[in-house]
Amino acid sequence: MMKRNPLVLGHKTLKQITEDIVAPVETMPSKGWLGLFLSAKMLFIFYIITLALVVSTGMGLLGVNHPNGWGTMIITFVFWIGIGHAGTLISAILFLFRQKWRTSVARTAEAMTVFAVMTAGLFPLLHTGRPWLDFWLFPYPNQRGPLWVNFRSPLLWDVFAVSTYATVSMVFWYIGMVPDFATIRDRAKNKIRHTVYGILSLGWRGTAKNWSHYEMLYLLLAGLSAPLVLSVHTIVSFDFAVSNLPGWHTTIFPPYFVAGAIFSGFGMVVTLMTFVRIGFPEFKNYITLDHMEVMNKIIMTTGLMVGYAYASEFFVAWYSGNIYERAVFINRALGAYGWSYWVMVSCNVLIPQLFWFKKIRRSIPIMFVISIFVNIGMWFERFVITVTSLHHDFLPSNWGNYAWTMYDTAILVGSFGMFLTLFLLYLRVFPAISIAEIKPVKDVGYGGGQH
Amino acid sequence: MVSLRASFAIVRNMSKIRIGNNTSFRLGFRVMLVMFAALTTLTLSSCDKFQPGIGYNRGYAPEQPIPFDHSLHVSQNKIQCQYCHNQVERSRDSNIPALSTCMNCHLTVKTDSPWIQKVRDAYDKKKSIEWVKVHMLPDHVQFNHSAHIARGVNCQTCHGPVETMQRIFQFSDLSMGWCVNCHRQPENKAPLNCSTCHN
Amino acid sequence: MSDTHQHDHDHDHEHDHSADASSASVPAPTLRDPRYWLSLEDWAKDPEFQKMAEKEFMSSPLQESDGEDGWARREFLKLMGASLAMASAGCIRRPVQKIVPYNKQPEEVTFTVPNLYTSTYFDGSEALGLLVSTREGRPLKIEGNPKHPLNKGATSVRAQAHILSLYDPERIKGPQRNLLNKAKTNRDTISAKWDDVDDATVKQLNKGGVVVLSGAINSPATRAVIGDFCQAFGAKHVTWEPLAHEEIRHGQKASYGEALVPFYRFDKAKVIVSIGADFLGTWMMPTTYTRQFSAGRKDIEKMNKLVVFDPHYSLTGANADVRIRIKPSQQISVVMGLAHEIVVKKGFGRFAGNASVKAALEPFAGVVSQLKMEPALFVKLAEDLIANKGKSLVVAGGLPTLTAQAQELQIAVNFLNSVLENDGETIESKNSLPGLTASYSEMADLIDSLNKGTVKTVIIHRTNPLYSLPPSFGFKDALKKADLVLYTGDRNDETGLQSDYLIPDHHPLENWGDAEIGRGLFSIHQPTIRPMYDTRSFELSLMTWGYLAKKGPKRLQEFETFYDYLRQFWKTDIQPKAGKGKSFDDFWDEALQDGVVGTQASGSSSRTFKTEALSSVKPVQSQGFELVLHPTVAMGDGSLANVAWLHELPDPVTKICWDNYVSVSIATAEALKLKEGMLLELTVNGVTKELPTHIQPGLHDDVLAVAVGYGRTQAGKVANGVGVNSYEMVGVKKGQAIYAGAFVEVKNTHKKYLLANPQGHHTMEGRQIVVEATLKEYLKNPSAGQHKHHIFSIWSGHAYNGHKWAMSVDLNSCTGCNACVVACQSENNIPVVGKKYVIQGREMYWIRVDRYYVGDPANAQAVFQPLMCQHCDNAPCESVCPVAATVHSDEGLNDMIYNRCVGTRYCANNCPYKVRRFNWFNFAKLIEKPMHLALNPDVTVRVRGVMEKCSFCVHRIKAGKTKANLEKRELVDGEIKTACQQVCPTDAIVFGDVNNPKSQVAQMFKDKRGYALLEEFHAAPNVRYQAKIRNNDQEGTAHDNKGSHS
Amino acid sequence: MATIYKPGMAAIFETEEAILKAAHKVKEMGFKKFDAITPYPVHGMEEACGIQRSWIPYVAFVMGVFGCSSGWLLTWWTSAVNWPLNIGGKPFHSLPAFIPIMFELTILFSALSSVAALFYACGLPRVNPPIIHPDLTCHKFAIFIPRDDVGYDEGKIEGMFQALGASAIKRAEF
Repeated sequence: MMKRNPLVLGHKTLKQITEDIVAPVETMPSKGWLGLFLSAKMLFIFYIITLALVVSTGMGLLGVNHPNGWGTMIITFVFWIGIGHAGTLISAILFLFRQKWRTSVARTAEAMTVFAVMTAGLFPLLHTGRPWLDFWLFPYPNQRGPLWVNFRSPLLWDVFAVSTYATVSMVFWYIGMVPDFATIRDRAKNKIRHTVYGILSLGWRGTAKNWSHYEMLYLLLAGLSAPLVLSVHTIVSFDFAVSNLPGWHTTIFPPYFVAGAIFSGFGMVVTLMTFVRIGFPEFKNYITLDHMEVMNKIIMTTGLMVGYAYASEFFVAWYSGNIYERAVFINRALGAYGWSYWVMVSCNVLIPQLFWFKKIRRSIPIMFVISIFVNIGMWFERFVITVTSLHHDFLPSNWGNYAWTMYDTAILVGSFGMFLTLFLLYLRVFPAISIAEIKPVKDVGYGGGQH
Repeated sequence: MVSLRASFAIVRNMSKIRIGNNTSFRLGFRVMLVMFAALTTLTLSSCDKFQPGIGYNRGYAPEQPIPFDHSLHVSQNKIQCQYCHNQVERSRDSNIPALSTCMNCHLTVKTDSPWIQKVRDAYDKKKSIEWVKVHMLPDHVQFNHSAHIARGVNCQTCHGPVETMQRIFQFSDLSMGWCVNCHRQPENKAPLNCSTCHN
Repeated sequence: MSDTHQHDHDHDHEHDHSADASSASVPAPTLRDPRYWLSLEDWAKDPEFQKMAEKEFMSSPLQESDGEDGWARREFLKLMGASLAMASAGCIRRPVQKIVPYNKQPEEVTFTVPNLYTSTYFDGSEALGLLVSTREGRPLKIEGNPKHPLNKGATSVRAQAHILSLYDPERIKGPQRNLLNKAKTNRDTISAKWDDVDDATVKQLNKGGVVVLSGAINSPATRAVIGDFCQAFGAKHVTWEPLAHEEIRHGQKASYGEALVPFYRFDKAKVIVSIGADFLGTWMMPTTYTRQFSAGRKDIEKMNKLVVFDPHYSLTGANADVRIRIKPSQQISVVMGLAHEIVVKKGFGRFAGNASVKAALEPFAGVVSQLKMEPALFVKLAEDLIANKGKSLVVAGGLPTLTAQAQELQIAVNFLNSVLENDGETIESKNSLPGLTASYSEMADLIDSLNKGTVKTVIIHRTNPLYSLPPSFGFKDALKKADLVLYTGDRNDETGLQSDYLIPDHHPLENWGDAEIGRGLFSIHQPTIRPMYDTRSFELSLMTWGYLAKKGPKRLQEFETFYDYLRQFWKTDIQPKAGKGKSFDDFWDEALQDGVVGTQASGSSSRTFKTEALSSVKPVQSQGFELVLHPTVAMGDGSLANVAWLHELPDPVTKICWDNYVSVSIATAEALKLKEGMLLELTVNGVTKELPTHIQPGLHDDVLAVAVGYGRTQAGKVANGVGVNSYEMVGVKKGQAIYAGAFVEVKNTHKKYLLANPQGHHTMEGRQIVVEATLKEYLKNPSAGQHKHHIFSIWSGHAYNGHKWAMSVDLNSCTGCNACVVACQSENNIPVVGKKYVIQGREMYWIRVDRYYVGDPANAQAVFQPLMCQHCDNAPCESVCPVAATVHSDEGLNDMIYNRCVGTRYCANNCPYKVRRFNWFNFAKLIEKPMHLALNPDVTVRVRGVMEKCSFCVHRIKAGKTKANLEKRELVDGEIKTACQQVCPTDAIVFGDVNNPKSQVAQMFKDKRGYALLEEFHAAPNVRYQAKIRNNDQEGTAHDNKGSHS
Repeated sequence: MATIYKPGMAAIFETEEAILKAAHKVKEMGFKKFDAITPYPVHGMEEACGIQRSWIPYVAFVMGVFGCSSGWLLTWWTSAVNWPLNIGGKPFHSLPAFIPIMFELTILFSALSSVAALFYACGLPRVNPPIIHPDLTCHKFAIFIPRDDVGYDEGKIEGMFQALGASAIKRAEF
């Protein structure tokens, strides 16, 4: 159906496209944006203060305890990392599959990725007991013998995976923006703007030779990012799967986590895109209802996938005949934290099924609400995985609940402050849609002028 | 230090790159380069290949309340280390001799020296001398002198040519790498467990 | 004894000089580089950057460690790494430290090498031989004296913990005077001078009417001093303890004509019946009796049988082979019922034909029907007792038996023992315990005479009646009638407040003394540190007054110190008894060396029981809820309440810490709509108290059990306001305190309250955790109750040549007494976290004792399992640590390196046993001076944010190896003992080298009962457990009616 | 590193079709060093200007292999050679556990190096390159023929450009 409906509405000329997309960068911000930005910034500052308190006083401020060695920070880390997947996925995998509709959402999705990974990346660093020694996690020569790191630890794999992912996705994002920076540079009226974007554009000229190298590189990065994005969440899932805790020690985790990541990622993309459409009405022509609908379809499908994962976990727990495994899963559904499990199931599996109806798929307010539910559900998925397995493991004498404190709440909420601050800034400073990529597809769907 | 110089070299060369004629841009570009250089330095700097024993107080030779001269006592007067540091074979720590030990000789020897008189006074007043500690290991390191002596390790191996020192100074950097490199030598048959030194 | 101010230069000076730590790292600022970008060298030297670097990489820990505090430097040094890696050129200097050598080297002091001193500990009913290890003149750890015939190296929880009371910051530093106003309530406290105190006292003493009120005293020398003093001033000596054993003395008097507390021989008994006597936990001499009891179970084929009629869920009940829950009013019925069964029904024993006996027993014919047990069991018990005549033992005693009929109960028990011919066999009357003379009736008399005004001066020593004597005795008002009250306590506590002068006694660890632990068994009590404050030993005070008043026998006046008196006393009084044919100096040295001389009196024979005594024994009517007050293993009578270790120590049975509470049965809880922790209002003897509820499986439905020893008001920061003072609920009858059986009215307030319980869940959910089998099963199959898993590995694994350290824990011996927990805490500098954090799950114990209930909850049995790091060969914790902070040593140890740990807590998550503990806060910082003197310098004090766990006492292993090395010899098996093993009264824990086939642990590993916890995970632990065997004539264990292991 | 700018002739075109046509023509005229400037990658431009396939993939591959092997060397040397530690009873060289590291390094090296390759190939980063016309990054297209190209004749070229319907023709440095 993407063949029939136009990707860009309103017969835009090249000039119009440029002007539409560059508008937010060149005009003064609206009151609405300022309001959002300031509140996000306040939240961000509050977040920084909270983290400072936790780091300077001790992990004990959070609810983590014995036996729940991990809590909010790891939960929220996995949550953000998951969100950080849709971006690369849309731009890389959809690019490889030559999905033209990706062009208008890819840029923002990548931005979301980068910021989500930044937000996530803080947690593993700060959740350690002595964050000021985190550099010990890197294998560098030292005066201790030298004493190296333990490459068998999933956490070390994380260090490599997440940092690689952050670097590559940032590069991918930036390279994509270089020609557009050039556009802004050439349109620039004043010197500073010209200089800044001059630096950012690295002096891009757009000759045919450059373009041919450029396209090849873009293809390469896409090709590299695709396995990378899959590997990263696989490795994150190893943090759990490689341990021997009942409820963690499962082979299904890698695909399950990746599906969940795509799911939550698209959920977040839909949330943000609705904002963008409201904030910048002219973008409605580029981020059309069709785009939103496609993403909703993906949400629905991946929702089914995670649903399948939940179900199969229980089946395996029962089928394995392992009493510890069984106990954990029975406790998961019916125990002290049963409620969180059912929140997760209803938000992730049941509610997205509404997207079977075209009306709902294409209704902005409804899809917005659903996408919010998806975000909530996916946070609880990580909560369920982390806490319900830890608090009920092998020796009953160890069992104990997570001691949630106000600091946990502060950190969870504050992380959104960081993310939104960065995202809102991005909307103002960078071209939110790839100008150079949207132009070639501007006529797609107008099939030979018959309309 | 090498690493530092290396990185400055990098910075200078890089800033030579021909980059148009926009000063504000050049500034920005240089700043970027400096930051890059800073990063490389920081990574290199923690590498002992580049900076042997930095910060480990090798050569630390504080002034002592009494200018006790080891070269005099050991080389000229041929006093064994263990005569004063008499617990080194039994104890984890090698002791600083009690004043009574000094007085064994100095009741009669060189009694006119003002320093000796100082010791004498302290001794008579049942006081002590506050020596400045030279060799310091962190508290999470449990070094055992007696074990090493029993293995036949010379004092000099770690403390250097004490017999020639007029004022005692830290000879080895006492870093973990320094310990381990000796423990590693197969001929020493020394344990390499973490709990050998840390518990 | 070297003086504490002479410091170990490795350890203590960082306290004094760590102030420099924070400042030491800022070098002099240099000129800035003119260019617009700084050269990094200058940049790094630039003070601002320094500050920045410090803020970023040091401040957080440094801020929280004030310069005064020793941990500052620890933190600082651990941070060197960080600061170096960043400001590499900003050479950070070490803080300057000083080394202060001795003026004259004391002979006995070798730095870092502990000196061991023999000593004793007496808590009012149990006396223990101790070995106190001191380093550079300060005691660090208290252990049992292995040479001591009774406790043989084991000690009690409190004996170990009382080292903290030595370093208690709230001890008073010298004599004080309480200015009391007319109403004799405290107006103000001022410090006094010894001379003034002595003058005032002597003046008053000369007026006569003097009473020395003390706790039980088992020191012959002290008794002699008091005797001399009483003689000098015509004074009277009253001994009183809240946990007195008076009922036994009265019972003995009534039954055999002599008032004494006999010595019981649980090791000789094959069948043991206890009625409310918690001899494994809190009654009389638990450590010694636990040793005896477990000795009788080592040979499993011939293991003894313990039957407990338990008025509350005591530790003894938890270890019973057969436990029957009763209420206090049934105690007499049980004993007399058994007697009836044996004497009348079975017609056994020398009283079989006796008409008066028959008459006395008749009323108890049908008691079984009232008990919650099947009659067959009761009959079987009777038969067992008969079958084991002379090799059985029936005991009753302790607070839960102090009903109005306490004495009658004792008579009944004595009768039964006489019938079974146990008297003289398992009960040694010739070997009675000399120390246990405390008496409530004497106390009552004292109160009378105080009220009559015949007593003018009271000297109170080692007892705190205004806290622990039931107010219904009216002691407080009576005491106000005295003209002068002197109190030797170490703080201005409940009693202190009511006394005119506080004349602080030395702490036991600062004081000379002796002890007569059993008849003819004399121990020495050595000081282990020079007195820290301006205190004076109680004995010396008495001697001083005698000297000043020129009164009393010569020896009271002539000696300048109590030490001289003691030495003289041993020469004249002890040596004749215990050291014949030696020169006194040899005898004295031997006493100091071994800590004990002489042998226990033997030759106890059966005594004739006075049958007429039986006539007083009548059935008891009971009504509604009955109160049971009981001491706890940790707190005892509450005198050591200000020791935090004791509060944090979970109760062996309920596992609750930091509170006392009222235990109610499950059924009662339902009836009263009570939830765990809900506040319940108790009204008894007109006193009303609100206590949190603990729902206790296996409790009699009519019983409400409350622990004594809590609710101190003047003990100090730790103890004040923790729990409720239940002594106030005690009633009085004929000068006797009624601790049990009183009728209680209850009211559910429905108010919520949080009890701190470190154990999360109390049943095993059918998992193979504590393997248990009945004796019958065991005799059929030695590894009964175990489900073995098929285990394989795809890799051969690492080889362990040389030593391989391992531990074996015999669950059949372990009684769950918790001594190991405190030993570990004291040895490894384990912090106390407090109630709030225990509730949040942040307790720090390296070894803990898990208690699981098995069988029918209403009548649950208990099993215990000490759990410490299992030192797995395939340690799951190691493979997940990103920085290799926990790795395996080539001797099979799972090393945890604190200074490498960054605190990801992944290892704790991945540990199937969850034995790893994380430093959530900087607990070390909370250690208040001089408490830090109790820290063990051989074990690193952990900072915030690092993981810690049991190390198999690796520092002891290293010390042992070094010792052997210096002495040029091989290690001997058993030479290296872990702290928990050393203290264990049951020898349940065995540690050693499994690669040495002759070692004890290697033998234990071959035991058929042996199994590894969670074997199927193939973590390959180096700790193995031996299954528990229950000698209860059952075919199967209580496990079987819970879900079995698939 | 920056390339040297050369003077030459430039023509501005308004449409994609025009520029493609022009490019073909210029190639037929036998010019070698000319270049087309477009705001976005125009389909078919490679053929039109006769540009060979980019060589960046080879860089990516080689560096990928290098990354992978360096990952393996690092893990093997540190944990099995330099300081072998018994960790969790696992072999010193636990290859399966090292695979994630090797994989990530493969991706990292190959991605970054191919970006570097692009920088080299396109002479980036470069500041204030001479701009023929600011709209060339927006909606206009251009062809530039440097002076040192074979058969460079301003008159002829100008005529050709007009014939191709250039909206503007100018001498420029590029």
